[in-house]
Amino acid sequence: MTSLILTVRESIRYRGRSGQYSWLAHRISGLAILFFLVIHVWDTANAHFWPQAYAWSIALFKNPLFGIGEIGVMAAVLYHAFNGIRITLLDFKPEWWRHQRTSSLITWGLFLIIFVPIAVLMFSHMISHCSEMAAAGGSCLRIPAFSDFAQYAR
Amino acid sequence: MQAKLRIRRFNPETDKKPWWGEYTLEDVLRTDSVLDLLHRVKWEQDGTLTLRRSCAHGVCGSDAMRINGANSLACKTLVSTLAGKNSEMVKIQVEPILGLKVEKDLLVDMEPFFDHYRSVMPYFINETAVPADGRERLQSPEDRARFDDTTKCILCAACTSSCPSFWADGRYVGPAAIVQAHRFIFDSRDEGYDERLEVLADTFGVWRCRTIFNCTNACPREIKVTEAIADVKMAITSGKI
Amino acid sequence: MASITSNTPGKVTVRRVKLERSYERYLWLFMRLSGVAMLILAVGHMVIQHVLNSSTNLTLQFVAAQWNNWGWKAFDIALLWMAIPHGIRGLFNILSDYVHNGGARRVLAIVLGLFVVATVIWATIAIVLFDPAAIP
Amino acid sequence: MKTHVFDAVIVGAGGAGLMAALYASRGANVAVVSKLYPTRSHTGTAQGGIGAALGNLEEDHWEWHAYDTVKGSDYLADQDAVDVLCQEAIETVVELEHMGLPFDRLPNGRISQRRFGGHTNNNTGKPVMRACHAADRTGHMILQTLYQQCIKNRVNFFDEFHVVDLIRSGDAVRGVIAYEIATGELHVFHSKAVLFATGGWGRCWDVTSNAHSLTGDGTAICLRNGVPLEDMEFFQFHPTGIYKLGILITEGVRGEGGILLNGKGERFMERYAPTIKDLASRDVVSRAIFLEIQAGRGINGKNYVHLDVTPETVNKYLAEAGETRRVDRAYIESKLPDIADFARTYLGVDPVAEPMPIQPTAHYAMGGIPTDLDGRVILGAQKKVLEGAYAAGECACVSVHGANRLGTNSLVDLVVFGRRAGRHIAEYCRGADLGRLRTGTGDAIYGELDRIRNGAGGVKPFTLRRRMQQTMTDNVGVFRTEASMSQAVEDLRELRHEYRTKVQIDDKGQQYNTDLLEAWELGCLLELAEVTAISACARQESRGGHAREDFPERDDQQWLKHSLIAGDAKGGYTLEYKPVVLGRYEPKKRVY
Ligand SMILES: Cc1cc2nc3c(=O)[nH]c(=O)nc-3n(C[C@H](O)[C@H](O)[C@H](O)COP(=O)(O)OP(=O)(O)OC[C@H]3O[C@@H](n4cnc5c(N)ncnc54)[C@H](O)[C@@H]3O)c2cc1C
Ligand code: HEM
Ligand code: SF4
Ligand code: F3S
Ligand code: FES
Repeated sequence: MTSLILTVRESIRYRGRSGQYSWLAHRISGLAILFFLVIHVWDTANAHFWPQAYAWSIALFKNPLFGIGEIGVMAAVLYHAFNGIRITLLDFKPEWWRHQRTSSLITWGLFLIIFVPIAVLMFSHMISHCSEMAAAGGSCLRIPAFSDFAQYAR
Repeated sequence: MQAKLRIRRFNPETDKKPWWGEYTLEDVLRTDSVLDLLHRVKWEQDGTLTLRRSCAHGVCGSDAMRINGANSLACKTLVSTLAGKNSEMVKIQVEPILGLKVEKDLLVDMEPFFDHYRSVMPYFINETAVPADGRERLQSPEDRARFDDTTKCILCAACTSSCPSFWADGRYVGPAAIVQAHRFIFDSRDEGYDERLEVLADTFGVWRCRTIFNCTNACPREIKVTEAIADVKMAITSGKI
Repeated sequence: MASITSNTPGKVTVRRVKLERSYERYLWLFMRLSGVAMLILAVGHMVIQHVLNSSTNLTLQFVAAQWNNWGWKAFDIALLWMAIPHGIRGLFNILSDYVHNGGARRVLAIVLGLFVVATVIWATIAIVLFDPAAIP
Repeated sequence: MKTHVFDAVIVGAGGAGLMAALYASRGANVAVVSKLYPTRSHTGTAQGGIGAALGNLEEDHWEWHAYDTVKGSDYLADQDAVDVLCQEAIETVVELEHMGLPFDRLPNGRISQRRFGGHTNNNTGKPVMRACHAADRTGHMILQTLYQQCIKNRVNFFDEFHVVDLIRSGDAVRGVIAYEIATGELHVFHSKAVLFATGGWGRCWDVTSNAHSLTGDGTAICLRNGVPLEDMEFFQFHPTGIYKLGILITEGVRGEGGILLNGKGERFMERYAPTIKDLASRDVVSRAIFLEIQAGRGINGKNYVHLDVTPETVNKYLAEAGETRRVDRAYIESKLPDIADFARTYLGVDPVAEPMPIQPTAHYAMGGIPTDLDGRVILGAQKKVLEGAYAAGECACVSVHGANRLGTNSLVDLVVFGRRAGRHIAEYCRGADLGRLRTGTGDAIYGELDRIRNGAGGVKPFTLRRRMQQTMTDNVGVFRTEASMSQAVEDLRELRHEYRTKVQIDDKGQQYNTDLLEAWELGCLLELAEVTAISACARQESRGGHAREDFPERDDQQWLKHSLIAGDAKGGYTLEYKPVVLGRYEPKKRVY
């Protein structure tokens, strides 16, 4: 436990360079994806085992709160993927160590270039969904009632 | 110019907890090293300040510490690199290195570090007979060049104590021990590579390295530490050295 | 034991080593290889499902349409088999940085291992047995 | 007090101590006691190389090496010892290679060698390639390799134990007393044999290439225990230390073509050593620099000159000398990586673009604890062996360096005589008995440390040290006179008195009390400074590193002899002399 506190505090306090921050971001993004993925997998399995629940959950996930989370997971996957490739390359090509800084910058740059338009697009999907709901007299913020999905029960 | 030092202090005989000591020095030169300033504090103001030092020019490895947030040797860090271009004042914060128990002020327990060093069998192993003519074993300059970089290590621990993996778990052998192992593994005359690689392929060996690069950036001898670690990872993965 | 394969003067000596097979080494390799594979699978999945299609339009019928195709089923199974072990191994790595007690670590390994097996089997069954015809 | 029992105790873990430990531990139960972690020892800073007539590149013989050494010593070296040194240098260097030392290699796979000041082909007088090297960190590799071998052979180490006294009983020794830095406890190491390998005492001077830890402890302890010290007046000033800091710039820089320039931009060494110019022996070059500065020809009238290794300058003088060889930036960088790093770090000067400001720096103690060829400590002019006591390395005086040491010869000295001493210890311990300790052993040193800890005179050790360094630099430096040295003797007597009566330290604790130990070390420095000044004052001639303005010539009639200085009962010092061991090489005038 003390080592956890030490590491978390000093990973922020220690004046490391690009590699340290890339590592922090890699770790946090990995955990975030895993958190999402586990829910997602068990939930999607319901499409077979319990369609009613699945239908309810996808309706729930249309809520903008989940929408924002989804954009976050997108960010995490993109960053984690690019940085994972960077780490793999540096491990397999030891002599590329000298590009430590450049490679981190490239990873962040690539991430931003790809993520920003995607985020805008995803955000606009969310807005248009909400305005459609509003036009139909509902609200995208409403949490769907489980009973609405009874027709899928086997 | 003026220097304001903030030094992490701890005396096991009188203090329960570490504290910050603040010291002001006048007439500091840009060419002074942090070790010079620490000496001035010790000699002129407070003799209880405790640290290790010896050579004063970056080759004995005694005085690795954390200066303004990152590890380096006090004797090799000059005021000029810490002060603003034209500023008349410099602020310097000095702390002991991380991940090893603080014994007193800036001095830490180095035994765990040397234990890791010893665990990789840091000595030449070659049981075949020496040349019958009583002369040296031969080695090509190309073979000699392969491990040149890692022979420079002065065991200062700046790398190991900058590594987040080591902070998290002190059982990780750490970059310094891997650098020392590298020096022998890639020496064409040495025959102990199986055993050494076996140690490094274990749970607390090279796999604990997450390619963070703090070690490379901290090394005062400018050893390409992460490259050496990756060399070892590749040797284990490919079975070729 | 090892053998020297070349000793030409002026050339770099290359030697071969045979090491005991430590699972650490294979898992390390697996993290990287599955990572490379997932660059296509996971990023592809994210882009297709969450950008080209939006989850704001997602319906059960859409899922049914996709899983009507064995190609998509295979894609998702491949991703599942990579991502869960990769992610859980990653989690175990992180946890074992801070859990130093050998016993606790072993318990964690078992629990997380069982979780991987359960999740992968459960979700694979779901994908394989999913019957699009059952969805109205 | 904790007591440990060993066959032998080695004090100091530099090159000499570790080599001795390796050999001694083959036949005896040995403890190595060092105030620093072994790898922090100053041997690790040695740059240039280790001399041995391997002849890997060109013809060479150990006899040539011996002649160069004797000539370099200004004929004060004992020639039987020099023969041993140069003969055994060859097998010792090969042995180091067998221990894994990564020497630089030649294309044919053999150990690479380079030129160094004073090492010549005796037929032609031209420089010969004799210095075996591992880049410009030869000492580092020697220290690392020996430490590694000690680990392999499971030598017992007591790291960060500070030896503070020798246990002597009549004509034999019984061990040492050490202060455990971590706890402040005194430990008795009870043994049959003791070897001192504690290195030099350059910290007596203000500008020095020596580490802060080089305070001559072992030598001072021997002096206090009635061992007369040999040739203390001979201390080497290396010509090229970084201005003000004293950090060493190896002779190799001049070996690669670097040139010394004064304030007028003149290559002044042409006037002092017309044939080999900048590559003359160290004492000669240091004196030349000093004279230039004295004549107001330092840079901007200040007390330093320039060492210029920029390609333009080097090539200019190469062309002038009619050589075809030319150098460029990359060449200098590859030959002198660490030097380039030092210059950039500490001077902010890029040595391939600008000249480096340099001045002579206190570097090496030729004198020290007198020993025979097996490292046994010998007392006085009768050379009576002190049973069980040994010394090796810089703190010892065999004497192979005489009045001036040649570059690369110290490293040879460490390993050759470290090895011989180690061997002899193993043998001696087999035959000797462990003597009995007297009751009250260690009381005296306990009292002394207590006195320092509780001193209340209000004088900080640092001020005394600074005054000592100042007077030694001003008065017992490169050039000396009767007046200057008498002044030093007087100053040092006063300082020693203040040290006894007024010193006060801040740290009264037990654990890691470096304040206390620094003050104790100051005591050693003060004594060594004083005996250096007294010995120097007495020698009325100029020889090697001892250059007097009032006696500018060497005087073989009267002074071809070693000095021995010992403490007397009244707290003063007395001098006596013993003859030099001559051999093949007759003293003649020394010209470079
Ligand atoms: C910058 C520099 C460059 C040099 N370059 C060369 C070169 O190129 N070639 C060459 O031949 N020579 C060179 N020399 C000289 C040579 O390096 C030294 O003379 C030699 O290394 C001394 O070795 P040593 O084993 O006697 O002592 P050191 O290596 O100085 O070791 C002294 C040991 O004694 C221990 N010690 C001291 N006091 C105590 C105590 N009270 N209690 C316990 N332990 C104690 C210390 O911890 C240390 O382990 C150079 C010297 C310097 C300063
Ligand atoms: C998309 C492509 C991916 C790539 C290229 C990739 C790559 C990597 C690599 C190389 C590592 C090892 C880091 C190390 O050992 O130092 C890693 C760790 C990790 N990955 Fe991934 N990964 C990807 C996707 C995922 C996914 C989908 C998840 C979630 C399930 C995930 C979760 C993790 C976690 C939790 C870690 C541990 C992080 C750490 O130890 O700090 N990764 N990843
Ligand atoms: S690799 Fe560098 S930082 Fe690490 S111990 Fe060696 S010299 Fe110090
Ligand atoms: S900082 Fe640590 S994680 Fe690896 S690259 Fe260096 S050892
Ligand atoms: S004092 Fe030797 S490295 Fe700093």
